[in-house]
Amino acid sequence: MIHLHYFAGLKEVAGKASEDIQWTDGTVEDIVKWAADTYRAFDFSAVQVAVNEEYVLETESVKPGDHVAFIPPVSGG
Amino acid sequence: MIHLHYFAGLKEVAGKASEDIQWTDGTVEDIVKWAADTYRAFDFSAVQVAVNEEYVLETESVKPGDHVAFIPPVSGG
Amino acid sequence: MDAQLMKPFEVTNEPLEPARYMEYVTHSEAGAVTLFAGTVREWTNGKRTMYLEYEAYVPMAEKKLAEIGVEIKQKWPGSRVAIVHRIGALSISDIAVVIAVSSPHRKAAYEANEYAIEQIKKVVPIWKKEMWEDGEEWIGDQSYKPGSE
Amino acid sequence: MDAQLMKPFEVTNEPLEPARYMEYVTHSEAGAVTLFAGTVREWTNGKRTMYLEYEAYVPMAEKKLAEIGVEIKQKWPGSRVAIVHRIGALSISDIAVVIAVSSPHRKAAYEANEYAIEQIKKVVPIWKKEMWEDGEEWIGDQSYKPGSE
Repeated sequence: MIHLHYFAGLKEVAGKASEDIQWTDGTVEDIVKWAADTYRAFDFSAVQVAVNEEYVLETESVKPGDHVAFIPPVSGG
Repeated sequence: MIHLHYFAGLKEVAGKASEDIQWTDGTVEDIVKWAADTYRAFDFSAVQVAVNEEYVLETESVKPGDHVAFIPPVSGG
Repeated sequence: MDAQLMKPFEVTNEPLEPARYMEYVTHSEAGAVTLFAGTVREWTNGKRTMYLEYEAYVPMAEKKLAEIGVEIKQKWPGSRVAIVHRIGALSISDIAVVIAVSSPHRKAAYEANEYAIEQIKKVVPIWKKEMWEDGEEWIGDQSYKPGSE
Repeated sequence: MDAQLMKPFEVTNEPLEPARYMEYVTHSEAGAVTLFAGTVREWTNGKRTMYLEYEAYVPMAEKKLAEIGVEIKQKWPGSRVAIVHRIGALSISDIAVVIAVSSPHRKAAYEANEYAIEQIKKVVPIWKKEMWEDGEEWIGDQSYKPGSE
């Protein structure tokens, strides 16, 4: 199982701020694919992913228990 | 008569913050000469002059009633 | 101010008090303190903002703010830094972000402060939603991918 | 704060309260507020400062501060500015000068603020005397003649 975190527009499309999904093995790219299939109304093209609160590349592997956050372009300040 | 204003090191050399001197006609240059003769312990080479609270050139004329301030290099901030 | 209660890198729902952060960074070796406050502006390109809604990935955002603080201390030795960002609903003129930097000399205090806001706008997971008169919109710089440097 | 009591360009013997000037420049069209505080540093080039003594040609200094404010509004449209300088005896960490600038966008707020302190150091008739452990000295940039631009 992994923990997914949604923010801003994606949170609105998903209708939730987080959810847990079953996961045994795979990369960040696989999870983004899953999310894009699940939340088709959201454009993932500019989204970065953070695993356990650090930005990672799409090739990074994700292990059960990880926190995976989808980070749309930020706009703080 | 004109009103002279002294600051910082010049005030210490003159032993006063201001004084009035008799004056009928002349330029800023004349007054600087008078001050340099009067307060020989002070180096006037880097001093600017303000007449009535505005920086002026040495060629500016000074009229009775004017306020003449000797402005050593400033160091505010 | 009780220094114990002070978190120098924080994301909070509470209104920000700039003076606290100025005091926090001021010390005997500082000759210059710069403070930046990002405030909610009413008009942008002819559109009227009613209010803003800020959201953050709080634990990661606080970590990233602290990382910016570490970078600044490395790039501008002798600096002290506090960076705080407010989230939730903000009205016109409310302060969204406060950056306080002290440094022995002024040039560093200006540069480090500006560096902080630029980094915030690039890498800190905080999002702003503009609530216009006629709609709403999540704002994001679509041209920049955080972490892609 | 009572705006009536607020002089945005002032030379004063009283301690400076930065928050007052931030509030003064903040308004609904501002998206960024920058504040600079020049503070008394204890050590300079290995010499220890006990305290500082500031002196000003007050009426001319206030006039020059106001002129800097006018220049800023011309160079960075939409800015609001307050610049105040304290005189008298200042202890370590006391604030000697406060510059507050608001602007629609942040770049202008930083630039205008830095412009103000640079102009102060060139043309505003204020002088600083360093009181060291072993003596005292009036500080002045001997290389620059105010008014010679």
